[in-house]
Amino acid sequence: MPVRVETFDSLDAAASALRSTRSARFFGGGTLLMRAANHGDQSFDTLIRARDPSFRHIRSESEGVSIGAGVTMKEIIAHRDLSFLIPAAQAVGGPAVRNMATVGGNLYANSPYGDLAVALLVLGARIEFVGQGGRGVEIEEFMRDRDRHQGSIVRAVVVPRPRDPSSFRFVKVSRVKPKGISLLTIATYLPQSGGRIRGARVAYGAMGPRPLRATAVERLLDGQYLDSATIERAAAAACDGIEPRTDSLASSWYRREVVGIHLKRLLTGDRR
Amino acid sequence: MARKPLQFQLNGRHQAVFTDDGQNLLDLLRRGVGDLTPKYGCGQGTCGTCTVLIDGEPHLSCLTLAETVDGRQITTTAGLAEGAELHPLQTAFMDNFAAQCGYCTPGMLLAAKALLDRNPSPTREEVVEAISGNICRCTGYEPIINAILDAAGRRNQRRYG
Amino acid sequence: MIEFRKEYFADERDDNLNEIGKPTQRQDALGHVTGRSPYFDDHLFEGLLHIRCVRSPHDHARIRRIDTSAAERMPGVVRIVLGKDVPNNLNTLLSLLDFGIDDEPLISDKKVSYKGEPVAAVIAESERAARDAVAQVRVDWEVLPAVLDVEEAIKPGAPVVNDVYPGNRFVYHGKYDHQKLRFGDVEAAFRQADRIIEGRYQMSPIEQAPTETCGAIAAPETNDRYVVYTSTQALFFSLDTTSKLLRVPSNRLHLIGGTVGGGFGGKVDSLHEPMAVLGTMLTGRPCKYIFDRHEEMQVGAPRGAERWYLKDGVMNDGRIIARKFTGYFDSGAYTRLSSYAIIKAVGHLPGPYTIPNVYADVYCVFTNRTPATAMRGFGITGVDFAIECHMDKIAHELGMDPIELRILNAYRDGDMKAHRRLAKNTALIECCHVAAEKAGWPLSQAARQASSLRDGGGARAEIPHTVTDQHGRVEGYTAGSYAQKKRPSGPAGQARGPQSPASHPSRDSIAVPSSFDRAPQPMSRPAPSAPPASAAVAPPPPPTAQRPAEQHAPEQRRVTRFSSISGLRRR
Amino acid sequence: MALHRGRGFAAINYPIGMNLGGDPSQALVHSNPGGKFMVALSSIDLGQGMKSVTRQIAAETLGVPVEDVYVDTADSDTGPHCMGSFASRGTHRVGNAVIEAAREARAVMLEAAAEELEVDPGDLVTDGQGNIHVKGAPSRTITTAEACAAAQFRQGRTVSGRGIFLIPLSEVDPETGEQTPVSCFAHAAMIVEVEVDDETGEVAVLEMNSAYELGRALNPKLVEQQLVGGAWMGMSHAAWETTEPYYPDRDHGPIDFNSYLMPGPGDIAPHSIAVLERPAPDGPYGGKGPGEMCANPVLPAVANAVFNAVGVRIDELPITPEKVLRGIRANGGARPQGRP
Repeated sequence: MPVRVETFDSLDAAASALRSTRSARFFGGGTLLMRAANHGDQSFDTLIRARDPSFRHIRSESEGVSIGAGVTMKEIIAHRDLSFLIPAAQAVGGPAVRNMATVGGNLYANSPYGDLAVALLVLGARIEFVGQGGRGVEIEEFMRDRDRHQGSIVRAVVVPRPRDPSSFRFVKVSRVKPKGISLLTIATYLPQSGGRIRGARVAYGAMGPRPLRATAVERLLDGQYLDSATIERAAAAACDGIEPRTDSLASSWYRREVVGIHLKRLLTGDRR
Repeated sequence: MARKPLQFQLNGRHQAVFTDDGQNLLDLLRRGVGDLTPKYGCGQGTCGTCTVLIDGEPHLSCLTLAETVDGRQITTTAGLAEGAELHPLQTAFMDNFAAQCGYCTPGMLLAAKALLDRNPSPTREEVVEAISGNICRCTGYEPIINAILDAAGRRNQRRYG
Repeated sequence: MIEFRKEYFADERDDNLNEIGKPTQRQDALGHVTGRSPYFDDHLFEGLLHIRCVRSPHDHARIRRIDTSAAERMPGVVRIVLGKDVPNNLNTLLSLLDFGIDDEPLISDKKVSYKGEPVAAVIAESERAARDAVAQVRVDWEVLPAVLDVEEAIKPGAPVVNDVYPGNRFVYHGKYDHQKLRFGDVEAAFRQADRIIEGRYQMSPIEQAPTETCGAIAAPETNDRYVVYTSTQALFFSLDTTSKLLRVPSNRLHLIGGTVGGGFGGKVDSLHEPMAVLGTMLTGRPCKYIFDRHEEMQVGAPRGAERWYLKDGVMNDGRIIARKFTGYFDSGAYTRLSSYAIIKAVGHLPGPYTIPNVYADVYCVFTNRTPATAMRGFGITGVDFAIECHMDKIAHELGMDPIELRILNAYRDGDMKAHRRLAKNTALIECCHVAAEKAGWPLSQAARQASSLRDGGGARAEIPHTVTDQHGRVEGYTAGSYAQKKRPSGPAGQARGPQSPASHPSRDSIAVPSSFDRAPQPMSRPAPSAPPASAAVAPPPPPTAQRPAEQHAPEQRRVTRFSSISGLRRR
Repeated sequence: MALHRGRGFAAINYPIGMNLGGDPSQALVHSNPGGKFMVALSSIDLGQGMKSVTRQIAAETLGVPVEDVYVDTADSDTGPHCMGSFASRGTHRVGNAVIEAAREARAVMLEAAAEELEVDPGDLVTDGQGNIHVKGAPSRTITTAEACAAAQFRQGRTVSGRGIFLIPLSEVDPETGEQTPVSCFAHAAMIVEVEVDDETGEVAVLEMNSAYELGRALNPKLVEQQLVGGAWMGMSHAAWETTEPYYPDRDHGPIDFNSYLMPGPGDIAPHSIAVLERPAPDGPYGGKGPGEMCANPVLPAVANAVFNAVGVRIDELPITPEKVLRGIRANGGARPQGRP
């Protein structure tokens, strides 16, 4: 049966329609859902859209920048308050995809997609849902059981600004230049005080089914000076507690072998 | 199946058509409007042969819900030439033998136009980035990159000379 | 950047022509840059129907039952097509050339032998409606054990992939389970060699990946014919295959193509034309059948994988005196074009080198994967990878420069090749010279002085005494040919002597009739006579006993045979 | 960690056309009364330039400017039989068929001109600019347009020609494999320079230097298109592409252009090409066919370059970072072989 499309002026109306319609999906930029529809995905027969302007805002708030879930990668790259996210947004697809792919869609993308979400994960973004008051949920909680949120619409993502932009680093390793899907993606947020790392956050993309935190690496980095010895220890533990995925790009073995190398290169600023 | 009225500008011409529910823009342009210049390559957003410009920016028409272009400006390869006069990119693609089977060419031309309209004198790296979402299986890309740099040169000559 | 080195072979060319050699613009360039070149899908039809296939999720399974009742009730569904609806539901492409036995259904109805094999087709008002209905077709599968490795597939007791070839091997000449190449005596030469160097090489399966996927649109034409717009690479293969599968006289088919969005081999044996015409026959309406990209990647026939074992007998001075190949082409579930790729490969061995003793056994093996077909470099790319990696290995083990090793062993005008024809018009050595010069790769004076025009022929033109064998003999097949079709061919091998067991080559030395009917070679120049080998780089004198080359005079062709490389029937 | 450079060499030859059931192609050529020619084929242009190369061949043979000729491909009602566009047979087989058809049409055109000029057809030559004149007497001239018009309206001749080129089937001996596989061979030699990362196994192609012998280059720009694009595809087959990354295991087969890997525009390496032209005795104006063989030398050259760089033999394609890294680990580290 052909896919029905319902368009609403407000996100709240869209949210209630999404709740009340069986086998409906919320339509953002289309890079995931139109592909699925073109392929005849039988798991949904209704697409729900919202024209709500708030869906596309980029607004500075006390705790960070609030990015509407309908904001595209292109819009992130173009916005002066979001320059720290450019490496991650730029890593998504080619120019046409970046004009279409949205923040909200990236949160729901499965590996090897979802590069921006890896950055949002280390920066400790907060996910706000339509029609749900309060502070929403922390991004790792969202990532942990994302399917539970299939029925709700992400309104916005609030991203804390890194105190020192240089404390945020991002790299996407691909087989194809300049653009290919992720073999693995690494984002690190290592704020320092008194020269020591405080509150280290490290996240990977394409290592598991969705972006994940490298907690073993974080523990090793926390409270340390970012010197070569620390980096070596972190690189050695890069895959502790993680069972990397195997896909058409690389095996689990290869990802395990090289993730530490790429983490080390990212932390030492060795970008080749 | 619900059919929705839809109006937009296609290559400067006003279009008023009906779109089927859930129809993608590629299908609407080809079967609904009869503009056959955007090509189907994958329906997945991974090849770029269906690239069109929406308000001047490259989009994948196979992943664009047709009804979302209501009121917008769409450019396809059919709109590149002004009458009989080819766009400098088209001339450069010919002079550089940048097309073999020709199937990726319309998408390449539009990806390149979007770049040159915003950045008249791109570096080679910027050209490479601009076509990074477009697959070519025949040429090895080199002649395409050269053609785009060549076209940029001509446009500058035309502007200053 | 590109340069044309006109100084090479200048005396063999007249460069003063009017149009030839000019950098003329392509006739189709304007159409390409304006997006107006008409590919098959750029033809619009009112009331076009869309065909989508129900495909096997299993590598190997028997079809117990297909339930289409739910699918038939779906909105927009016009017709569901099963194997029984195909007038002549068994074919192999090269049967058009009397090469091979029909072994592949258009729509399978008994069993499937690869993941993605079609078992039903839905014809619907829209592509989406067809996809939705495909999802509603219920197939009751009996999953069978599958075999995916070529060497596993030919072991006794392996699952039978293709019932026409129970040994999971194509049958050549109605006689052998592989194609042989025999030239000289490799085993004797191995005993004379200073070293034996062996290797195993694996060519991966590769998708042609044209940006335009395979497809065709068929429509009723006036005069009770069918017009077909197609992306085929071989218009008459497609026309004749459609005619055969659908039992439609070929003059009722009007195929139009010729402007294609890349092919690279993947559109030589497409089955889109018969499927689209069948849809039109059954519905009376225009029908389009096109692969989506997912199908193009995993269901469309790729370049098949190849596995090659090489064993070389090498002298310490770099001369290669014997080369033995064992090759396995992974044909997937059906024959398609792999059987022919092996003929082409065997004619290519041992590569562009003059080696006095060459032996090859090459197998076309059936496995439970997507049938393989042609791709750019078909039959050659894989074995060239093996040969040239092996040459590098030899140079390394001898401590010799890899380019000089090639030049030393390179074939030259007048040399006898392993397929028993004289080499002419060769230029390998000159290519080595120029490539080395461009890359600043130093070569010895001796290597630089070598030439494709010198030091060939003479002893190198002779055919060595050749050892043959009967191993790999199969029963139950008879070679046929276009010429013999009219009368039934006799049982296989009746006139043949006793067969040796299929394990080891028999050592008896059969004198081989050394001339088969060969193609006339228009404008061919006489092979240069062989001056004494220059002191520079002495090409290898063949070490084994010789038989005179005179026996090579072209023989009067027998009755013209459309094909008899291995036109064969299952008895 | 270190980056290691290495150079690898490969040399190949390639059979032009095929030996299968006989290998024929046909062509039809005719002119309109204005002396403009049409070539009708059922052959296919896949992008390799079939329409363009046969157009030049027809113009050369007819003795008219290329603008006076157009080629129509692949209509089974109007185009005579052709096996198809594969096996590097297009230029060679179809080109020869076009020559035969164009010769026949040219002969009628010259007979018509001779009748108008009242001379012997054998004394006439074409200048390739649209004129026919008496050998040695350029003043006694007639345009091809006038000759074709006269043929049509005064003399009742058809300025047309039929051509077929057939390489008959060569028997293959079951016992020895004796056969005449094809009628001519193209050649190539290539040196590839790579850089290998010994921590990740990543291979970057830095430079390619090649020499291709293709028979006569009928159109140098079309030859360049094939060689540049073909070498890219060779790189791709060497180090990127496969439908079954874990062959013979069928899992994780790519389904799109994201998971089916090919070098992107940022991966391409400078490629310096030299073309040698040893005309094929039976080729159309000595042409062979560069379309397929151009990719072949790259695969082994890359593999050999990787060995030269780090001492790892990759004998299973594609040469992935994983295979290279496993090889380096098995050797206990990179073993550079030294610059040849």
